[in-house]
Amino acid sequence: MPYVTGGVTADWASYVHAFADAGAGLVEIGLPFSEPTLDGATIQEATAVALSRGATLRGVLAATPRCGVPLVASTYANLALRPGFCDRLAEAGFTGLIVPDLPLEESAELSEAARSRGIGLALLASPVTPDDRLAEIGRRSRGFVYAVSVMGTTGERTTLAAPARELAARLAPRTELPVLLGFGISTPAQAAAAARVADGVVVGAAVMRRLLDGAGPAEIGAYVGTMREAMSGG
Amino acid sequence: MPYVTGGVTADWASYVHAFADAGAGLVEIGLPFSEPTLDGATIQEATAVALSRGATLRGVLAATPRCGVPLVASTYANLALRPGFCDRLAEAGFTGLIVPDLPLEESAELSEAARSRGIGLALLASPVTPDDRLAEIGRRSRGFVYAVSVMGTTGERTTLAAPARELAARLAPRTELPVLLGFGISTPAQAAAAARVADGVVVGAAVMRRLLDGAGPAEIGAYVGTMREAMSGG
Amino acid sequence: GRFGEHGGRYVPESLVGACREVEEAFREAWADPAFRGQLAGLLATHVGRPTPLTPALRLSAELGSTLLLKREDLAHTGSHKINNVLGQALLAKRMGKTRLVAETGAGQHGVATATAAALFGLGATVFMGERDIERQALNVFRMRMLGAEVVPVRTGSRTLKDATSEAMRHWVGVVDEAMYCMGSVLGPSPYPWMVREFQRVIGDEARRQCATELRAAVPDYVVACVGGGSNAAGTFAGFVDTPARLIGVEAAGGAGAADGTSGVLHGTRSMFLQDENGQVTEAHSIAAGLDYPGIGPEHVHLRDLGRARYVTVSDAEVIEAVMRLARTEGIVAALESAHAVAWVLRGELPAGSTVLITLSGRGDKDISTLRELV
Amino acid sequence: GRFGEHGGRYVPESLVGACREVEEAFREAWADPAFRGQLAGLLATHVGRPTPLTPALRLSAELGSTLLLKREDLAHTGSHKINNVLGQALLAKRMGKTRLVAETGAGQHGVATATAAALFGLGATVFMGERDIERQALNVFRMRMLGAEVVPVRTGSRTLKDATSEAMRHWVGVVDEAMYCMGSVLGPSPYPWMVREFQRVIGDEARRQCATELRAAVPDYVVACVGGGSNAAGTFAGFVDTPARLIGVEAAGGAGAADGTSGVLHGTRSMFLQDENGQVTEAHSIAAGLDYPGIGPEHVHLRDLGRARYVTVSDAEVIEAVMRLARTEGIVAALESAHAVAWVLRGELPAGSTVLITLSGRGDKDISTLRELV
Repeated sequence: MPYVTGGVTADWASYVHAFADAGAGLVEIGLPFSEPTLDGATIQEATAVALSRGATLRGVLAATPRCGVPLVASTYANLALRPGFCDRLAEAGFTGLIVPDLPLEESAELSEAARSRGIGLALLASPVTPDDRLAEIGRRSRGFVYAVSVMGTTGERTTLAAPARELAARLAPRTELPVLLGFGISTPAQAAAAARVADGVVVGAAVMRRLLDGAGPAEIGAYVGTMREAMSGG
Repeated sequence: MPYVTGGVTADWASYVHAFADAGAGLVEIGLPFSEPTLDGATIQEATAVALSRGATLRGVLAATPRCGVPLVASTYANLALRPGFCDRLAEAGFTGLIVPDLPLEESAELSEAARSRGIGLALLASPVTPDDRLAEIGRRSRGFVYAVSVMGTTGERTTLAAPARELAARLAPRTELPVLLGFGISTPAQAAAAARVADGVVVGAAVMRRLLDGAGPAEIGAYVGTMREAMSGG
Repeated sequence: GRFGEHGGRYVPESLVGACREVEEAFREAWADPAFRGQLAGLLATHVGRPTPLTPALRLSAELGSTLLLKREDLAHTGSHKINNVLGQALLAKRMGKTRLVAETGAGQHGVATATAAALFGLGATVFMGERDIERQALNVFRMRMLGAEVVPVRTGSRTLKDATSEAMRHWVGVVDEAMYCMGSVLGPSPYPWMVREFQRVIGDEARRQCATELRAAVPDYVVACVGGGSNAAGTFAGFVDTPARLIGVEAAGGAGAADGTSGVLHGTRSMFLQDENGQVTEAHSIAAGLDYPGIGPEHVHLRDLGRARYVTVSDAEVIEAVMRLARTEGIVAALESAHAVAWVLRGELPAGSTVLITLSGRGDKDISTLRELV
Repeated sequence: GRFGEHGGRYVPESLVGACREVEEAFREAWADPAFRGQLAGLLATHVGRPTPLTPALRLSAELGSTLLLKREDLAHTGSHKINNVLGQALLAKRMGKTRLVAETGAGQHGVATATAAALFGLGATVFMGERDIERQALNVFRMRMLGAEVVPVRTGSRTLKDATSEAMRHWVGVVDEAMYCMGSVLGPSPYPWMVREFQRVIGDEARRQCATELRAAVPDYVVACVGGGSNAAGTFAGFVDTPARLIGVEAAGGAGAADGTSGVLHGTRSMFLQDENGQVTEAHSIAAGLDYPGIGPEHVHLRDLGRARYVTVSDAEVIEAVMRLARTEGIVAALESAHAVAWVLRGELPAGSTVLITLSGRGDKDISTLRELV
C-alpha cells in the first residue's frame, strides 16, 4: 500500500493513478493535519508542504481520484472525530481509514460511524502490544490490521527489524484480516522480507522522500512497481 | 582658611604660598584618600586627579612648603589612624588636623597622639549637633572648631544658610576656641556674612573649582584676597 | 481518565502500554503512604513547602477587598512546576525508569524536570522548539548545567506544541527506560489527573491557610491563571467542594476555553484553538507559559458543569497588573501569574470580597520582556 | 558598637545623631515583642521563612560527609538580603521615616530594599555604580518596577564602594526623613550588629533544624560565604555558643580577612584591601556580591578570638562548585554561595563530618555570567 500526502503537490492525484497502474492493491492518502505527532521527518515535511499550499480536508477529498483501487485515508483523531468526517470520506470514495492516535479504547464510536458509511477503520498493532490485546485488535479492526513494525515514528530504515517479524507472527493467528506491515519499509529487500511474514506492506516515507526530492508520478510508479515485484518474487 | 588638595598639580605648593601672600590666617592642605566620603563633586575630582598623578601621603608631606602661616592637614580616618601619622605630620610642619569622619566619640586617641606632637585636632560641629554636645566638642577640640554650615557635603552653594548662622551662634558661647565656618562658602558676600557670626571661614571647593578649571596661584591668590577683604569689611 | 466527554487517551498503540503502566504505578504509589510521605518530605526540604499565603495588604486596601496570594513563586526553581515534576520523577524512580522525557516552552518545565532528574540521578531529555531556544537561551544553559540534554525542535512553529509532539515521538522509542514527564494537566490519561493530584498540594495548603486567615474559612473567589492549567487545577482541587467561586484566567491570545473548539491533541480530547478546517492554530501571549493552543480537559469539564468560570485578560492588563503588584506588595510575579491578578484588578468583584490568587511563579524570567515593553 | 578594636562609628558629626537615633530605635524595637512578632510574621508570610534545611544526599554520598544546605536561595527576592531589609524597613516605619536610602553592587540589596519599600509604602533611593548599572541592567529595571529611584554613581571605580560613599553623602542631606538601609554587616554602629541581629534568623532556624536532623544536634562545621559577611554573621550567630567550627569563605580576589589590613571605611574600623599608602584597592571576584574591599568588623573580631576561621577559594573552584551542586542536587546556587560549597568540596574535611552550608542566594542572576565562562 503506497502512500501519498493529499495536496502535497498540484498533481498529487496523478501519483494515486501511478500507484494503481504499478499494481498497488490499496492506496493510502494522508489527510494533512497540522500536528503530525506520529510521523517522522519526511511525512512531517510533506504535511507542512501540503498545508502551506492551502490543503484542506475538503479540498483533498474533492481532488481524490477514483482509480479502481480501494482508497484508504489516514489522518489524526482531531480531524477524524470532526462531525460529518465519515460522510465526506465516503462521498470521496474511501473505503478504509487509519487513525494512528486512536487506539482500541477510543475507537469504537468512530469505527461504528465509519462502518455505517461503508468504511473500515483499520486498527494499529505494535511490537509492545500483548497477545490478548492483539487478538482484540484483530477482532475489532476493519479491512486489515496495520502492524507498526518499529517503536518509533514513520520513516525509512535500512533493514526490517526483528520486532516486525515477531509482531507479524503473533498477529497472523489472532486475526482473520490481512496484516499490513508499516513504518520504515523502503527497499525491495525489506518489502520481500515483509511479504514473507505479512499480507502486504505500507510504503509511505520512502515514496514521499522521492516525491519531495522531485520524482514525478512515472518515476515513483516505477519504484512502487519494483517493491511489488520484490514482494511477489519473495 | 583656604584649602588645596595636596598633589593636585605639580605646582600645588605654589598655591599654599599664594594663600599666605593673600593674607590667609591658616591654610588647609588635603591629604588625598581614595574614598572621599564626605566631599562633594569638586573635591572628589581634585582627589582623583591627585591620586592619578601618584600622590601619596609621604609625597604630599615631603612637598609641603613652610610659608609662615599655620598649616592644617585634612584627611580621612583611614589615613589619620595609620601608625606614625602624627609624627610625619609634625615633621612636615603641620600644627592642625581635621578628620571629618572622626566624631567626638572616636577622636580621643588621635587627639592625644596629635597633641603630643604639637598638633591640634580640630573637631567638627554640625547644625544638628545638640547644645550639650556642642559644648563637649568646644571643650575637646584643639586649635579651632570647624562648624559645618550645612547638612551635606563640601561644595559651593549660593547663599549662607540660616543653619550656619544658628550653629555659629550656638557654638560661640560654648567654646573658647575660634569658630571656623566651612562647607559651601564661595562668594565674598557669603564670606562677609560668615565673618559676622564666626571667627573665620573655610574656602575649599570654591578654590579647587577655580584651580581645576586652570586658574594659577596668582589668580586664586587674588580670589582669596577678595574673600579676606569681604570678611574684614564686614 | 475521562472528564465528561473530554480527556481520554488518544495515543498510538505503541504508547498505550506505557500510559497504562504509568497509570497503574501512580494509582499504587498514590495509595502508598510511604510514597506520599517521601514526596511530602522532598517538597518540604527541597522545594520549601508549604509556600506562604501572603495577605496583599496594600492592594487589598486599594481595592476594598481581601486578597490572599498563594506564593508558588517562592517554590524552588521559581514556580509550581516543581511540585508535579518531583512527583513524576519520584514515580519514575519507583518504576525503575532511568530517564525523563519532557517538552518545554519557555523552559520553566524543562528546568524543573532537569532539576528533579539531577536530584534523583536520572537522565533527562528535554525537547524545546528552536524559536524558544533562541528566546530562552539562559534557561537552555540552566538545563544543561543541571545535566539535561536539550533537543532543539525544528518543525512546525518551532515552539511548545511542536516540542510536545516531538517529545511524544521520542518517547515511543524509549518507553522501556524513560518516563514521559508532562508539564501540565494535558496529555493522555493518566497525565491530566495525575498532574492535578501532584499539584493539589497548592490547593490543599491554601485551604488550610485560608481557614486560619479568613473569618469565613473559605474565600469568595479562587483565581488562577490557565495555560494548560496545572496551577489552576491544583488550586481548584482544594476548593472544588466549597462554595468558593473558581475562576480560571486565560490569555486573550491563547484561550483554549474561551476561543477553542473541541478536538484531540497530544493525547487528550479537550478544547483547542483551531481553524475551520481543524488545523491547530498558534497561541499568542506575552506569557510564554500560556502560549499553548489548548487547555486541560478537566477545566473544560469544570466549565461544562458550571463549577468553574474561565475568563480572559489582555496583555496590556497583564503588564499593568505586574507593575501594580510590584509597587504595592513588593512582588514581581510571572506574567502567567499576573493574569490572575489582572482579572481581579478589573474591579468587577463586589466590595469586601475575599479572594485567593495563586501566584504560580516569579517574574525574574520576564524582566527583560517587560523592560522592552514598559 | 565595638567588636574588640573593630567596629565603631566613624561618621561625620552630621550623621552621629542619625546613627544614635537608629541605634536607640533598634534597641527599643528589638526588646519589644510586638516588633519582633510583626517582623517574624512578615518573614513567614512574605518571605517564606523558615527556609528549609536540605540534606544534600547525593553530594554527601560522593564526599562521605553529611552536608546540610540552609536554603536562603528560596527566600523572597532570591537571597538572605530580604531578612535584613525587612527588619530595617519595619524599623524605619516605626521611626516615622518615609524613605530608605541604600547602596547596591550587583543589585541584590537594591532589589531587596525596593521590595521592602514597596511593601511598606516607603520611598527608596538606591545608589549604584555606573559600571554596575551597565552590567546589571535587569536589576535596575526591577528596582524601578518596584518604585525605587536608582541613582547612578559616576565617581571612583563606579562600583559598590563608590555607591556606598555616595549613598552616605546623600543620607547626610536627608537624615530627617530617611533611614539608611545598609546591606551587610558593615557601616557605622549600630549597623554591623543590627544587621547581624536581623540575619540571625538564618542561624537560629538552622540550629533548630540541625537539632532534629543530626544525631549530634550541632554540625561539626558551619560554612558560609563572606563578602561584607551578613549571611555568615547571621548563620554564625546561631552557632557561636556551640562547638561547631565556623568557617567564612572569601573570594580570593576580595578577601578582607585574608588580604586586608586594618583601616576605616564607610563608618567602621575593620579589615580592608588597601595599598601601602592606605588607599583602598578594588576587589575582584566572579561573584558581584563579594566584590567589596572589606569585611564586617565582627568577623575580624571572631577571627582574632579564634572563634571563626576565614579561608579563600578561587573563581575556578567556585564555578566547579556551582556546576557540581547543580548536577547532584538540582540546585543552582548564587556564585557567592558557591564559595562556601567550593571550600567544602576541597575535601579537607575529615570523612564523616557533618557540615552546615548556608546557600545565601540563588544563581538565576549568574546564569549569563556562567554561560560566558563555562
